[in-house]
Amino acid sequence: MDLSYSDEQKQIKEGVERFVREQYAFETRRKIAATDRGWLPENWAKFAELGWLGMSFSEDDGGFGGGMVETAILMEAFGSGLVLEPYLPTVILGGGLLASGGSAAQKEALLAPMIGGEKQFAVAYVEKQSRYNLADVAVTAKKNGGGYALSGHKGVVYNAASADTIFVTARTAGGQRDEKGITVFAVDAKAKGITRRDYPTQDALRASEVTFDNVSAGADAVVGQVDNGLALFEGVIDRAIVALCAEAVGCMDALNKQTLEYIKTRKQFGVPIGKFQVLQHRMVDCFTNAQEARSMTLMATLKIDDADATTRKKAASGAKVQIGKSGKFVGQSAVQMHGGMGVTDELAVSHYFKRLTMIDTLFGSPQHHLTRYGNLSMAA
Amino acid sequence: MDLSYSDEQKQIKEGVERFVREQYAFETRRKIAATDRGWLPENWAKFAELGWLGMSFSEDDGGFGGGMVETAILMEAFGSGLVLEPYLPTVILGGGLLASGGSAAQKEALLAPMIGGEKQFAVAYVEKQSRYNLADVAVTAKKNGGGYALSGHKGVVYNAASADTIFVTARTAGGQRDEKGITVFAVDAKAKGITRRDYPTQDALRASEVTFDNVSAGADAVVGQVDNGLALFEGVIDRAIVALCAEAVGCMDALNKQTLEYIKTRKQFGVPIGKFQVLQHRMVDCFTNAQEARSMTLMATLKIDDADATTRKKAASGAKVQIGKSGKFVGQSAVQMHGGMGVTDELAVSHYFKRLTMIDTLFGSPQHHLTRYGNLSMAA
Amino acid sequence: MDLAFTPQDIAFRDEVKAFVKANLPQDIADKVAHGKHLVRDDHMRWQQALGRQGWLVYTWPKKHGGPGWTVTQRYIFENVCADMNAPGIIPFGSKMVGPVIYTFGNDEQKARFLPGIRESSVWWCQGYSEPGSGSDLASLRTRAVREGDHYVVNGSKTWNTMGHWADWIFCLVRTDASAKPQEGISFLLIDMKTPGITVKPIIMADGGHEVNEVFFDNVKVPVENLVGKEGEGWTYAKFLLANERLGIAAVPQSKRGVDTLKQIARNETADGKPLIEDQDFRNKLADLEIQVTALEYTELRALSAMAAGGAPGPEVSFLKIRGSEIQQRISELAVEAVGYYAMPYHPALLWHGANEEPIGPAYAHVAAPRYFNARKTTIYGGSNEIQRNVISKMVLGL
Amino acid sequence: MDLAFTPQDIAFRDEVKAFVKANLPQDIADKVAHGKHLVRDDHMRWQQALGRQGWLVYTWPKKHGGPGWTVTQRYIFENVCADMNAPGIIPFGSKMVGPVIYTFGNDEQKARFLPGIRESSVWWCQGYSEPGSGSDLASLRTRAVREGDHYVVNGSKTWNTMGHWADWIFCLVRTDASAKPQEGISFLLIDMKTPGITVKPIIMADGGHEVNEVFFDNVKVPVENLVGKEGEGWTYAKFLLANERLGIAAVPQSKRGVDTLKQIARNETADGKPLIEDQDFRNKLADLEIQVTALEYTELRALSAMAAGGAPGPEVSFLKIRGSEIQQRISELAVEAVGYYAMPYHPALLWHGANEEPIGPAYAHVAAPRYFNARKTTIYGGSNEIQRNVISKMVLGL
Repeated sequence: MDLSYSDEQKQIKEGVERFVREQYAFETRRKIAATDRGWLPENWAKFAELGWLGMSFSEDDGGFGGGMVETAILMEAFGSGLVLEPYLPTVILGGGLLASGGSAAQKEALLAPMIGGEKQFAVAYVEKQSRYNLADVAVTAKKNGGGYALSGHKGVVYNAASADTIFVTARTAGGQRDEKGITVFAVDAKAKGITRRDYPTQDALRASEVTFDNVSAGADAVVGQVDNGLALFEGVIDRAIVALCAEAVGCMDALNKQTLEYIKTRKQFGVPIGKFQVLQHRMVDCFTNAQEARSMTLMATLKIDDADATTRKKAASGAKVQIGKSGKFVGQSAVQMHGGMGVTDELAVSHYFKRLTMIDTLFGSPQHHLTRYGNLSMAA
Repeated sequence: MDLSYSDEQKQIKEGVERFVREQYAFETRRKIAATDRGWLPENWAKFAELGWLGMSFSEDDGGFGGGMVETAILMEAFGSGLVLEPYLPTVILGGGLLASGGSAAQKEALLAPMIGGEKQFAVAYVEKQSRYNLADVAVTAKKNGGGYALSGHKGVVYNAASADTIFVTARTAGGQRDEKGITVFAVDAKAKGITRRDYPTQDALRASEVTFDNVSAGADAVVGQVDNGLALFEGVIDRAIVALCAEAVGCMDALNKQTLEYIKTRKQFGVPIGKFQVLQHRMVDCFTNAQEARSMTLMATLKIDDADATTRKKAASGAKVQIGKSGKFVGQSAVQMHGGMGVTDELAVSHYFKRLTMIDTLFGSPQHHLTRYGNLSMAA
Repeated sequence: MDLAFTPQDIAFRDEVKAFVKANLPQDIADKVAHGKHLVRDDHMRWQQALGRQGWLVYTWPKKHGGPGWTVTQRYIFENVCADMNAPGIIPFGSKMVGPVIYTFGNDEQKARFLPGIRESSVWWCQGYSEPGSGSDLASLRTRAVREGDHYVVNGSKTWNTMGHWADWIFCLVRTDASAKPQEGISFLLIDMKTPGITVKPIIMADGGHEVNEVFFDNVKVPVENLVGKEGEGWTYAKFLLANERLGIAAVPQSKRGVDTLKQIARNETADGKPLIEDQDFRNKLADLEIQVTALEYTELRALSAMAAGGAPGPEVSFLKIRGSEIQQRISELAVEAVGYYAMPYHPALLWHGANEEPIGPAYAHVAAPRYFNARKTTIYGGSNEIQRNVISKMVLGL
Repeated sequence: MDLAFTPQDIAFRDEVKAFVKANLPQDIADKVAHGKHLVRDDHMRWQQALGRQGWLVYTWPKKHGGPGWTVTQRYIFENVCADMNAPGIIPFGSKMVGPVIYTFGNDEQKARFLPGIRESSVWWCQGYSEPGSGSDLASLRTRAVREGDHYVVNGSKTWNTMGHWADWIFCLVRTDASAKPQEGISFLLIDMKTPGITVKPIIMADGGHEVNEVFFDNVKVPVENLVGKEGEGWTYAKFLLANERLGIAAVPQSKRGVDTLKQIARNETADGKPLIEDQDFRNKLADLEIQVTALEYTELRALSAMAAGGAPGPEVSFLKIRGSEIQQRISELAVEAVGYYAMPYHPALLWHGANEEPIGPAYAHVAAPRYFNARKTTIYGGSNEIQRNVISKMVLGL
């Protein structure tokens, strides 16, 4: 049992923290968010150059053989600076699907150039009725000659406007919520029949509503096995949850740092408000919450590759529950302790709060994951 | 809309508060709890003499025509002094069953002498498996000539050892959790076939495990209608819940008073601990909780006789949820703010805490009533 | 003790319902029902309708042109208005400066200002907080220096709500720099058109513009605009804040909020069932509804005590605490209810009433902005920490 | 970074398991499993078995007779013992006074006292708190006056745990009344058989006797029983409290507590189904299990930092805060789980191990007493309010 970083990991940590420090000052981020894309190609090129895009992929897949620990190091730093570049949809989700389910040909055609920084991905799985049930899939993929025709609507697809390839969960068999009969497809984002409605999200990212109208996809577009895509997809989402938790830990630490600084300097009634015991104890609870979030994220980081599927799922859901609880407490407390300034667009605090709020929902609410954890843990 | 007490009600309030002040000093209560019975016949005689036993019964039934407002006044005062006399099982439960379901003969034989102070009651409805489901009744009452034979086990029957009559819910038809097929019987506590195991409870009251072995009950022992006893019984329990909430409000106010006094006088680090902002705010939240408990109890007191059954049930369950939440916060906070002394048997605070803890469970936990309230309130 | 309304109360409720039905423009009711933001004209149309009826200043005594309603009538009026999706009354005139003027102002001021407040022909705003003052109101630094028959005002105010729509502002200013913080403060009425006043928007976390900073650069204010005595503004300010705290529980709004949540939960699905049938979410709704009920009956108890002749004491502070916590909880559960569709940010629809198809259900895109915005409710009007300090000192004697 | 145990760790774990299996008397394991109270002899039998193995003082370095285990080995040892229902080690000797003696005591004291602690032939208790001192330890008033080769001790100590079973007590006493509160305090070792010592039981809310008041009436203590320097007792006290805080998280005990809760929830029924299938209760269990996991990994991070050479810093205070809150939550959920059968109070069974049939399920009658008793965990060892003050000052610099 060893919970310390290796020298290589320490170097990665220093590198990404330097990037955030130098390239992601809050006002810089505001400008990046206001660009058409909502993120900077120069930054993405740097990610590729520094090897961050291939960090967690095996050497065989053209990566650098890192794992979730390295991914968590990057994501935590991204969270601390509210980095806007689409690492999560492109590398963690799209790249993850290819790494765990892609054919040699798909890896060569899509994963390699993604690692090189030439390709962007989006993953379409949310539907208006589906909430957090990954098996609730109404989008259909009908056999069509040698291939398939996809039809239906997917919602809140992050990075769709910038994506070259969109990964879609579609129903090839079974009823709307059957676990069997779901297939993952990789379709060209420019394919005929795809229409998008793009919009910014509350936390300054970009997403789209994507409609598929008889979009044809060849048999070679299937990622993993036909009808058995759910396990693959759920596994990738569970890994993405751990990465997201690491991002949230970065957000919380940054927020606590800002709040602590604020209550040390902000004066009322002639003294810094940090002298008031009620705020002191609340600040202590903020730190405790962030520590617990970090501990659960560490646990999930180290267990997400466990041989036992139940252990992996429990790890992801347990961490998501903790991140939700801690993120809400830290975020709401930061705003409250900042007083009026905390509810303005001017300070960074409200932007961290908004990101933590969206993280709370992304990949399933804490309530959803508490139920999932409970069902996994209490089964006789 | 008028939320003020009438002059008569004010007099009742002063009377019962005087009784508690003069007869229920904490050390006196300790002595009363240590007696064989666990309560004082002299006190009971005084209850009768002061008209408290007949307070909430109609003049036709030999009472004084009061209602839930008067009952709440008494129960709140009893709560403030942790009064041990069995008012709840005898008057509220037993008397309540007779008032709303009893025949003229039963009222004459049982209710009248109870009001006179000559009869004590107990109500047996809890079973080992039933938890809070009043319809989960395994005790059977089999037709037996003109009457019935009762068999089975009832648990945690308050006041059974002192009772002259035990009211029992038994199954006369249907399956174990069917709402139909439950009948309420009034049986002589000394009847052949009844065996008891008596014990004190955590909060210094007395209860018993009661086993019925072919206990014969005549047809005239049926309270209300055969097979349709559940509605009658549930209605009485709902009224008892409101009375219990009033008792809890009395407990909370007494506890807050003691805690406030303690933190004003107890010194640490050279100052009264009530000067520490964290304790000040916690004390404020204790008072807020007690105020909310009082408000919900008032609401339930005024709605428990509403013409609409759903309104009545929601009122009782809503109040029970609030009392649970407030009682736990006030009780735990009182112990915490008293520090080490709060966890000793020596001070009254732990005894109030124990009573509030038992109240939390009695007639159904807050969780049980939250679910009940939700089902009543959210039905489309 | 009785919850039932008297026949007179019931007749009154019907009268109010009929009035709202006849006088509340449908387009405004729709905006309120869908949580859309109102523009100045929306507020004015409704408030002027109330003004013509003499109901806008419904908390005022008869002798100052109010209806002189009983506590029960006020309660009925507020609930009917909320139930029928009437906009909340902007408090700065009718609930804040109005009572100050008729309580502490002179006859000339009453004659000059009260009619415009009663009719809502004049829009008032508040000049209390200053950059850096926060909950420590008495630390204000805006100076008013007497020069002949004018005060010359210099300084700035912040968290000024809807000042960009206002005709007049009431301000706390320091007229004696040498006095102790709470002394030397005066209460001035200032025409927003006076030269030297500039209004700078503050953008909130939800992207909206509802508050401002107001800058005063040598603004000349006639001495007759001073309310009461010079140096006693703090007394009037506390009087005003006490009135503010009472309404701030916002019980009728929270009751409507819970109903809206139930509607959303009936529309949303989880695993193919309506969300309202989900045990966990149902528990949360039930718990919230019980919290609102507890608050309502707490307020009723306070009102009934007031009806019996008491004034709103410091205990009303906890109505503010719980009321604001509940408003936040409602907004939080709405975000939970709409799931992924809380994420799209739709400013055109949210702020500019653009005629676009919303992304996701119409109720979804407002959920997160309202949650972000509702964080202010535990901060403004004296943060909840301050409110707890007040109760601790004034009620508990700690 | 790796959670996996090394082959050596696994071999060690098997060795510990084998030892506990062979040396933990079954009757003791049963009592622990059913939450019954242990008598002095139960503790002694187990601790002396550990002592013979050299494991009782498992946190001690080799040179003082400890096993010199790694942080990982300690973790394994504690978890195996808890899993196998071994009683917790009474900390006063092995975890409190022992380290003080080998760190600050002289060679004579080490030779005289450490063997009895290692073998558990001597039962130690603690004389820290005093009536009225509470969390303000430095305000202690028990005096020790030097007279020739003795100190004469007068005063009283409270919250003295299991002193009625103890052979020796370590005390903080005031040897210089003129000095500042935290100075003039000394650390004395006192034989409980010394004339002038009386032990008075304090009955707890659950009816049990576990703590006492200890009175000192002209108790003569040889000067050689002074540890370290006169007047420096406060330094030793803080050293001791820091060690105390670390173990106080009680993670292995809480993990066992959650398992027990699950068993109860499988036994109990609600509407004919096992309680563990009740959505609401299952949520609460899941939430609790996640809290325990978060605490466990937080402690592992602290231990791994210590292994890398760090000492337990003030941040361990929050292990105490969360650990105690979790222990309380476990006891609270047990009460909720057993429903009505939390009500019967059964002292004969609870305290005197009477051979009676319990009322209701065997696990039920202990639930409420444990809940009442567990309230102490956020109070003793420095209340959680004090712990938060410490973190605020030492960690956050507020």
